[in-house]
Amino acid sequence: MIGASIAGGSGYAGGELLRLLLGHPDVEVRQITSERFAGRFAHRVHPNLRGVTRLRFCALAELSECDVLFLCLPHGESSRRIDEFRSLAGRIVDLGADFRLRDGADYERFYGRPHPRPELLESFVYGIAELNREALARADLVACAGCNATASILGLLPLYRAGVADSAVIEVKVGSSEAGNRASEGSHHPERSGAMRSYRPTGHRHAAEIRTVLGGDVHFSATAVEMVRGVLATCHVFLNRELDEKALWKIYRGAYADEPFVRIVKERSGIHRYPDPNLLAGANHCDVGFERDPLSNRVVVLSAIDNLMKGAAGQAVQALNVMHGLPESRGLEFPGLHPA
Amino acid sequence: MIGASIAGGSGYAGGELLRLLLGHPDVEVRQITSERFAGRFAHRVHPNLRGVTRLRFCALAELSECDVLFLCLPHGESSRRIDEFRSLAGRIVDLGADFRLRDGADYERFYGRPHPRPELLESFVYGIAELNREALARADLVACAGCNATASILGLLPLYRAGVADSAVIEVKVGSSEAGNRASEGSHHPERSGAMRSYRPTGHRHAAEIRTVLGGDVHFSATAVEMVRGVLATCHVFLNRELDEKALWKIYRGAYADEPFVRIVKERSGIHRYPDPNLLAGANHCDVGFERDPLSNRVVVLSAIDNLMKGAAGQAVQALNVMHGLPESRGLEFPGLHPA
Amino acid sequence: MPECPVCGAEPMISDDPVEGELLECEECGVELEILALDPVTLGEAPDAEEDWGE
Repeated sequence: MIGASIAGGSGYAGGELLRLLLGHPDVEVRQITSERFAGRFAHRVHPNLRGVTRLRFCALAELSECDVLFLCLPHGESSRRIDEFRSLAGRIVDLGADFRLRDGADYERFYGRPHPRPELLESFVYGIAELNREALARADLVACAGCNATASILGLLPLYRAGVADSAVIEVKVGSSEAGNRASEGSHHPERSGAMRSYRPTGHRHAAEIRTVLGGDVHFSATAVEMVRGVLATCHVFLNRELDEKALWKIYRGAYADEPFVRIVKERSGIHRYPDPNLLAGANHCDVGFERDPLSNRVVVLSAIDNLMKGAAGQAVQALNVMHGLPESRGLEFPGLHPA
Repeated sequence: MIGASIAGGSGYAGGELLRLLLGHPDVEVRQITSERFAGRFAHRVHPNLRGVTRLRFCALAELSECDVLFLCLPHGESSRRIDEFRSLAGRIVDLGADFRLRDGADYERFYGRPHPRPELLESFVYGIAELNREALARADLVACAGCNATASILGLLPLYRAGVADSAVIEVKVGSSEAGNRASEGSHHPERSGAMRSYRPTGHRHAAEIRTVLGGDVHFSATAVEMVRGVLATCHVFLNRELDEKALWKIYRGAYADEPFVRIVKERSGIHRYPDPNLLAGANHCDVGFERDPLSNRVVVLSAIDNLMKGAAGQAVQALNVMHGLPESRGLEFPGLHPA
Repeated sequence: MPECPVCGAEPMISDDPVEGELLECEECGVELEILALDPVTLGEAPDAEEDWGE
């Protein structure tokens, strides 16, 4: 059995991770920390887990040794305390942003302060299995990708790997859970309900991540819409050559036919023609679709995930499975609900 | 008093128009037609008007003369019966798509059948007052713009008129009322609720309208989200020169400072920083905002409207006011609700 | 194996296919028609693109 603990388990990602790990046959959940809720039952903060576990939160200081330590801490915490965490666990999976970028300068530009441990950036493997399966299999330190970056990268990867993409304009539509479970002026229900908020029209942190992986000319915007879970990335890709629909199918099938969690969704009829995050709540799928613009060299690529699953906790458990040579779908079989 | 009738009054646009005309001090509503509901009270279909009017629907054949005839008919109907309608009213305001485009060939490409009266296309004035005020003041035949085109054009017009825009990628997020009040598989609540549907990733009819007005390289996509009324156009504009924030403010203030219905919304703090359609339900405003991307020559322009108001009935009443030399805001004073 | 003319996938053909038989491509959902046998060749079956309401 893999002994796993979660540092920073009172947030939405930590709670989703707890749900998945409790249901994973090869994992035993040791501890889950929260400074605010230390001593309280986990289900007080994660009500869906009432009766599923009698675990209580403990303080970070009480963390003891385990096989895998998942970090779901506020920005800057994991890089500040990384040595302490490495002394407690042979393997670390960080769901936060500290070790996602390869270049400290990028981190400073987007997070507004210098990276405390830039020398470690290289040793963390970026947690998208579809991108880094071999490296993940040998990794001890994993940095999960941001949710918006995960959706964008999985949507665009086949075109960029095939060398047919010139530039891309990406707009992600996201839900309110992406901002976490701390209340704020903006999350006050009478103000947030029905709102359509262009909260990041430019310069989003995830843009740096996407550029690190795909390279090239990537423009990024994010809009918050009436949704709790979910990301839909609408990517306008300008091709550098003529490609018809069949050639595009070939590129996407070639990249994803054998992937357990990426489905190609592109139908000519019916009411479910393209990826829709509404169908993926709680599931680890990334649905990808595309449509060729007959009037130009543009292909619109659509990529949908649940930001708390493939965009966070699901990606972390998938990485856990790869790191331990387990079947990649183990503990991640839930297919999502319909209708939802 | 202006005697006004509505041909095709049982849809959402017709109902919104009826609400506005009933509240307009200079207008007397004569008739409102519906083949399906002929003989029934208007409030049976438009429940918000119960107690506001005792008008009943009549059949199209019973239409008698009036000063202004508004057309809210299915595609193809107004062009097929235009001579009959012109014999009934000195002025016609068409809220449908038949006379929006200037070029019959475009119509055929996007609506799949030849235009029955291409020779009339030139005589209809495109109904966006901010674009065509002088022509509207002298017009007898007006074709209101499509809702997505209205939002996109008003967002981009200042940049294109200033000659600083190279190309644009536009994605509109729209509500379910845009598809009208006829139920379908796709509008069934358990399927539509919470859905995020990329129903038109490319080749949308509105793209042709936008190109007709702005010219140049315009790429268009539309996504239906969890919303009933509202359009938010997120336009990624690639500039052909270096412009800082102040220069952009100058362009937008220069174009819209004196406009009664276009507000520039761009704030550095607070929770209402950019245009949000949620605040515009029932109001005739088009809110426009922008954000310069520090990393490239991209400006993200945001434009929000209520598709049934500035995108349809509000635009028609504003055109009515301009055509009759009335104050443009008359009957259009409702400022929208907050919270909503 | 015959290819779907739209997406290039290899749709499952019944054991004893008949000319004119209709089948759906599992990947792109397009309706196909068996135009000829040995070798089995597929073509898109004519179906009006139904408007899905938006």
